[in-house]
Amino acid sequence: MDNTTGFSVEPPEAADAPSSESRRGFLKFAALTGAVVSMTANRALADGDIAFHAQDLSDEQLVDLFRTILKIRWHERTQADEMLSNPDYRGYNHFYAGQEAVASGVCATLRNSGPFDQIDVVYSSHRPSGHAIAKGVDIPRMCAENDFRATGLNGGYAAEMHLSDPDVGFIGADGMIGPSMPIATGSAFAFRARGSDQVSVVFGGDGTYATPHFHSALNNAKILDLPFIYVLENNLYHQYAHYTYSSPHKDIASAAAAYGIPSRVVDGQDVIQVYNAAKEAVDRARSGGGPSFIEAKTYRYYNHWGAPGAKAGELGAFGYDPLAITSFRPDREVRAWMQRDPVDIARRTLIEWGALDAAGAEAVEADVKAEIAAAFAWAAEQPLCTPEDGLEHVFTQGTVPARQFG
Amino acid sequence: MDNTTGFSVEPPEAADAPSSESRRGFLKFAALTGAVVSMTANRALADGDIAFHAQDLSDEQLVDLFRTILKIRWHERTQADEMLSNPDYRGYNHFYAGQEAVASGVCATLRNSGPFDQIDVVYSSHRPSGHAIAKGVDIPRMCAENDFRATGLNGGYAAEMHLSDPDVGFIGADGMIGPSMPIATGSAFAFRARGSDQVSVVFGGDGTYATPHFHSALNNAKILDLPFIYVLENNLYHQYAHYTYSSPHKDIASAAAAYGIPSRVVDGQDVIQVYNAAKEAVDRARSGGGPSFIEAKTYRYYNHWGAPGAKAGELGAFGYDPLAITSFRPDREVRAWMQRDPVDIARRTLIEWGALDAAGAEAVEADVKAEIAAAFAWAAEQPLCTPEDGLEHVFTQGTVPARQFG
Amino acid sequence: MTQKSWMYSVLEAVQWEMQNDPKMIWIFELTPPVASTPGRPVINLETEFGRKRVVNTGIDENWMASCCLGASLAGSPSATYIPYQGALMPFQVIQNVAGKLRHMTGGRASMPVTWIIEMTGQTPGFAGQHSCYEEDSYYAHIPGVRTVVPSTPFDAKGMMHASLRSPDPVVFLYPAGLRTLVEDVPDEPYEVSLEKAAVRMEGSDLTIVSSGAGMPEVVKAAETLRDEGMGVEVVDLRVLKEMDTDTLVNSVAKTKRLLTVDQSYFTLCPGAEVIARVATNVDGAKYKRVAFPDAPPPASPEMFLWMRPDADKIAGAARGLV
Amino acid sequence: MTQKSWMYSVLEAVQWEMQNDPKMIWIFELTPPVASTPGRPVINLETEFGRKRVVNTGIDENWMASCCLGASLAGSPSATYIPYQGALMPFQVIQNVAGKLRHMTGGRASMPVTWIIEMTGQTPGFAGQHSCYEEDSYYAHIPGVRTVVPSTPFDAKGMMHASLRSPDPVVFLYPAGLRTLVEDVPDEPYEVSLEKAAVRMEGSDLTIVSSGAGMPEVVKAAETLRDEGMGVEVVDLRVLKEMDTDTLVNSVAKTKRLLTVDQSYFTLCPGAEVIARVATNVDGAKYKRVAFPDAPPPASPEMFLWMRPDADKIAGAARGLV
Ligand SMILES: Cc1ncc(C[n+]2csc(CCOP(=O)(O)OP(=O)(O)O)c2C)c(N)n1
Ligand SMILES: Cc1ncc(C[n+]2csc(CCOP(=O)(O)OP(=O)(O)O)c2C)c(N)n1
Ligand SMILES: [Mg+2]
Ligand SMILES: [Mg+2]
Repeated sequence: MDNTTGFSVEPPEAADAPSSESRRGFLKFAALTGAVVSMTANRALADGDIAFHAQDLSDEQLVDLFRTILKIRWHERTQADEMLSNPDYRGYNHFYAGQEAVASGVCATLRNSGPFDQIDVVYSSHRPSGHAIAKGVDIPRMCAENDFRATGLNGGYAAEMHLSDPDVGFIGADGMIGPSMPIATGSAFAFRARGSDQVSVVFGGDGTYATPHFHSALNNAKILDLPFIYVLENNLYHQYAHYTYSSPHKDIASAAAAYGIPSRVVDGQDVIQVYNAAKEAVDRARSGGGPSFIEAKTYRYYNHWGAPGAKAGELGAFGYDPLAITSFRPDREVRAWMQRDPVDIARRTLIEWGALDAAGAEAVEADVKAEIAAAFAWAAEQPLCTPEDGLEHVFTQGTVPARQFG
Repeated sequence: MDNTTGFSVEPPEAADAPSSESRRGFLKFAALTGAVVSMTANRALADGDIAFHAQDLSDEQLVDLFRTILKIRWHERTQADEMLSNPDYRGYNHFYAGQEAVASGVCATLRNSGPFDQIDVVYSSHRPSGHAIAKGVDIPRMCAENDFRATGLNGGYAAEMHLSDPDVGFIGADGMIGPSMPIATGSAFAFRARGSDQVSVVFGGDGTYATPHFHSALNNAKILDLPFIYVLENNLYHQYAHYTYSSPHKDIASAAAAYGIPSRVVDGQDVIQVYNAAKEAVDRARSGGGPSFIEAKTYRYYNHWGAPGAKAGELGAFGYDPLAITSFRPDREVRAWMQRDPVDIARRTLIEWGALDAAGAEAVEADVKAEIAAAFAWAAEQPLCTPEDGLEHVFTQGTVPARQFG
Repeated sequence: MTQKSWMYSVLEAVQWEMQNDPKMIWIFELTPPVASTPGRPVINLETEFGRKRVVNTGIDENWMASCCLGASLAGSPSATYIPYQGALMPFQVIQNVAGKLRHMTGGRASMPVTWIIEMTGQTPGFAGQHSCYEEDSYYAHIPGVRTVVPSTPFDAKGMMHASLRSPDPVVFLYPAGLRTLVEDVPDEPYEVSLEKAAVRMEGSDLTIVSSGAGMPEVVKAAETLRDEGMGVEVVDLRVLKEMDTDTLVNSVAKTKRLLTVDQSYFTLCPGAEVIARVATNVDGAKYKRVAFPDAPPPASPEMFLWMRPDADKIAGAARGLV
Repeated sequence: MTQKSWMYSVLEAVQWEMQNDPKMIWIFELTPPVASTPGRPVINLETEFGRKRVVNTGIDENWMASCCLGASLAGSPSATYIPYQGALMPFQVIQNVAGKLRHMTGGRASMPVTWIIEMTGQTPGFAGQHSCYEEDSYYAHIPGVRTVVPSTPFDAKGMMHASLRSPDPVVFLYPAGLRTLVEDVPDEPYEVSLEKAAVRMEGSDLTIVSSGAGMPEVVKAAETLRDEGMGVEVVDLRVLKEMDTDTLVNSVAKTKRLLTVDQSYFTLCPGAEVIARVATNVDGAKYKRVAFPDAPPPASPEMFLWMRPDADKIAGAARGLV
């Protein structure tokens, strides 16, 4: 359709394409019991035309993928428990449970430590804690930040929706839908301008498709050949509307492909698929091949967000959402997706690949639980903020005057 | 690529597709002498798959198409002469010469008179005078407006870039690049909501492609099936940059097609081609078939804009533009396009179709010249504005206070 | 008369206008046009008027606002609810197109459009983008758009009727901090002027001027001060554009003391305009200005609550002035 | 020292910074980064630094501004020139992201970004969108962004050096009405503070405060008044955020008369803030405010020139005050 485009563009059927055989063994097809359609089965899929990068990972690296998924999951479950049971807990969260494989698979392909002028940068969304953990943010300090503590990652100024840690290239969360995408292309622009092989990645939901920023980011990334990767987590809903309310595309990736940007649809529940697509995109970006787009089909288990004082099944908690009037998530849909849990899929794959055995997996999980419990315990003991500090950090130096007293 | 799309999308080669034979006679192929590539020859083309609506027009209607083109052309030439020679003349203009067939062909398919709740609306750009004339705006009052006269179309408040006449459905010019497109979808939204068969048309340049508004307008028009027609006049340049600086698409129409919007590329120098594509789009919109996109490949002869006191060949006049540093229009390119003049093409087609003979064409031209000369003469005698009136029309009623005296 | 919230009152006005003008449309994004109150029917514009007239869209507030503008230009009264996260997304089109269009066309453009723009603010825990209160100043600098900020359910309903009937574009600011406020509001349609401030309390020692979400704490402070024996006059601006200078000047000409209170950032908050208008018209008065500091609100409740103007701080400032 | 225009001076500073920091980038749209002046080499950033660092883009000012923000967050100082037609397109990202990001991240975000934003104004014939002067107020209400509006080539160069070296985001307003101004400007790099107003003329009868495109006519009026024997003190704000209150208060504490002059619309023009700051700090002073009315500028030169503040109107207002 567009003869300026030399790229082979991912057709929407790609996620259903036959897998290549993996060196780690041919996996049995686990039939789906749920109502999930047009998703791949529960197996470590290599698309016919994505090189199967994950097969070359060491056992340690594969276990790390699994560990990251678990950290995100246990951080969420622990925080949800705090909200439901601890009257002193104040943090809120936009839960990521169900989507963990996306952040974990993508960030495992990035440079997450080293000097600031060499690490890759990640721009996150209003749903950042999974991305933050995967990018390597210090979890205890993140827990403290989410509970508004003075020693939190951002001194209690940020809370969940503005988490930021440039030291690990986590430029940060952004509560607005849209603006982060053009901003992320700006970091990519800087990398290209100064001849660096760094890569800029933005995570966004299906809700970002309709924003005007979608066009700006993709169009400029393509024209200027920027080392930019747009990871669109299509969890089917933007707040209270199904994505078909805002997009004429079945696969949003096809909108990106129209710009001539190599675009893939992957099963976001399968960390190996995500890893493979991300690795391909990162390799392309580093070598000057320009932008890529990855649409991960995924699902969140909980409501749009949760807050302290929540009661299960009520607004802001973990059941149906009474504000969801126009369109809401059917019970069967939630259950069907839960049957394809990213933790289970990763565990099973690793066991089948022999990277881990069942006991080993349990040990990792026990480790992670302990680490997360310790993080929350540390956070709960951190000092609260000093009121007057609110006048700091407006500019690099100095404080602004108090004005609230007249 | 997108299986939600049931439409057949115009391939970029369409403009080169073989023409269907016209009832009005098989036209000889007039070989091109210039360097214009990938454009159709000088003939009344019917695309293989656009119904050849124009062949069903009466001779009077065909002559009206020609007359509109001439009005625009003579308005411009007269205004340019005023700028170059009349020290009292104050109006400026973004010239449309070279592009006349686009406005003329499109507006001939619209309802341009009648009650406000039945006429079609047109949103124009910073280059509005051609669209205004084609939509039926009163030319003498437009001339007066362009010269800041109190009895001008908009009382001297508007001048060229904000010309507006709702009585003929010319909602108006807009000097900003981008905003008019979503606004135009809003009128279409209103038509659909109230069950009217009116149509909303926006004219924009190739420069509008890169704006974030492009995505907003097309995406929402498609999702909501709006009676909206986007006419993109691709004159190859947005101010001082070739359109390839801002678009990865050879045909911008392919960007629109990606939304599932029926999209066509037409030869913008040939009013018959433009008419056919517009008629198809209007028929579709009126019958509830949703939006359409038309990319007209065209060219402007003069500089981006012209102003009084101009000298030929200098900035703001009618030669090269010294501000055009990054990319400018090569002399050969300008000459090649001038060989495919929309006035000539229309005249020749009508003569070959027998709608007019050479003498008749001259008579029409003489009429038009006289009409335009009278319009400028009338305008030049209109009163100047009253300073204090600047405080009116901020709101529907009353005036705002003067503040400039303290 | 029924007890109604700000939002119920607004939707009641919208519902009446939509019932009486089949051309009218409503666009929304994440906040469905639904409200309920004891003793009155639930209002749900989407189910009542159907999806051709009431549409749930994607996350593109600039399109929402532009769509309504275009609908109004085509003769359809239109309204939209822009959630606070997108409060400035449509700024350019309102400022640069809607605000100028009537004037630029010499009076030809008619724009019966109302943008309900939510302002957050006053929510501890949500940093910056999710608890700022600042839109009042940005929108109030625009000529050609009526910018109002009703602080009571009664005003909200009456000003909504007036807005929807006006051929002028209206920015109708909704301070989300007022969402729990409830008062008796007539069930019938009525209009409240888009040009007048309201004197909420009369007194001769001191004038306090505020608006929107600032009002509840101002009224609380004023009651305390009155109990202490101070003659406090409280003015609720209600209308930011065109600001009602006469009411302000008349009050301060009497009290000779002016305290302005804003939840907006200090620099160029509405109170700055109030003081400037009064100072050029009244000689020898004394002035104080309470506002949020020129800093984004931090997430930490300790910092945020200290920075936010409240009744205690307002009363303190007033005592310092009189 | 060479005679230089505002824009030559700015590009000279940018050129020096780009030569000395290979990371720095520049984005433009229709205005190429080219300037010349007699006796000095032509500056052309695009040809000097190449298209990887200096890029000509499509019409998407929000992307231009966002791209520079993202580049700065990745450690590359960055600047862009936003033409006046797109002056408010990037408003939301500057207001809601850049302005809040340092604070929201507890000081972690560093943003060495400068947005040069052209303001039109003062051009008779171009209505509304093409001759408004209004951006000063919108941008100055934002916390966390330094908003400056240099009115002389000398200040423009020194403040550009300071802006590009600052880790704070800077909105650098360029009043296009100053484009013909020329003065002696050093060829070497130097900084002018981003925090200080400038006293342009000293006197003890009256303080006139203005900024940007207002300055030339204010200076003209002040010279006339001085010749008439009035002791006029002229303050050029230069910095709108953080506004230099001390200079203002000290001046009016002496003169007891304050006249503010703005080309911006009256309501919430910078002068409103100036008056409010002074009135809360100085007792018994007298005030006047000259500004463009709360109306978009009409195309007709007769209407427009009558509405625009100029030296005659300013002098008239001053005589009425003293
Ligand atoms: C500009 C803007 N408009 C509205 C919102 C309110 N909002 C917060 S999250 C959200 C939905 C986002 O959906 P999606 O991008 O799919 O991400 P998900 O929540 O599904 O992870 C909306 C509309 C916002 N944050 N920013
Ligand atoms: C938002 C915005 N940015 C910049 C401009 C300045 N400008 C005026 S016309 C123009 C070029 C428009 O190009 P195109 O859309 O191709 O129309 P053409 O002039 O070729 O008819 C530009 C950049 C503008 N009017 N609006
Ligand atoms: Mg989603
Ligand atoms: Mg063009």
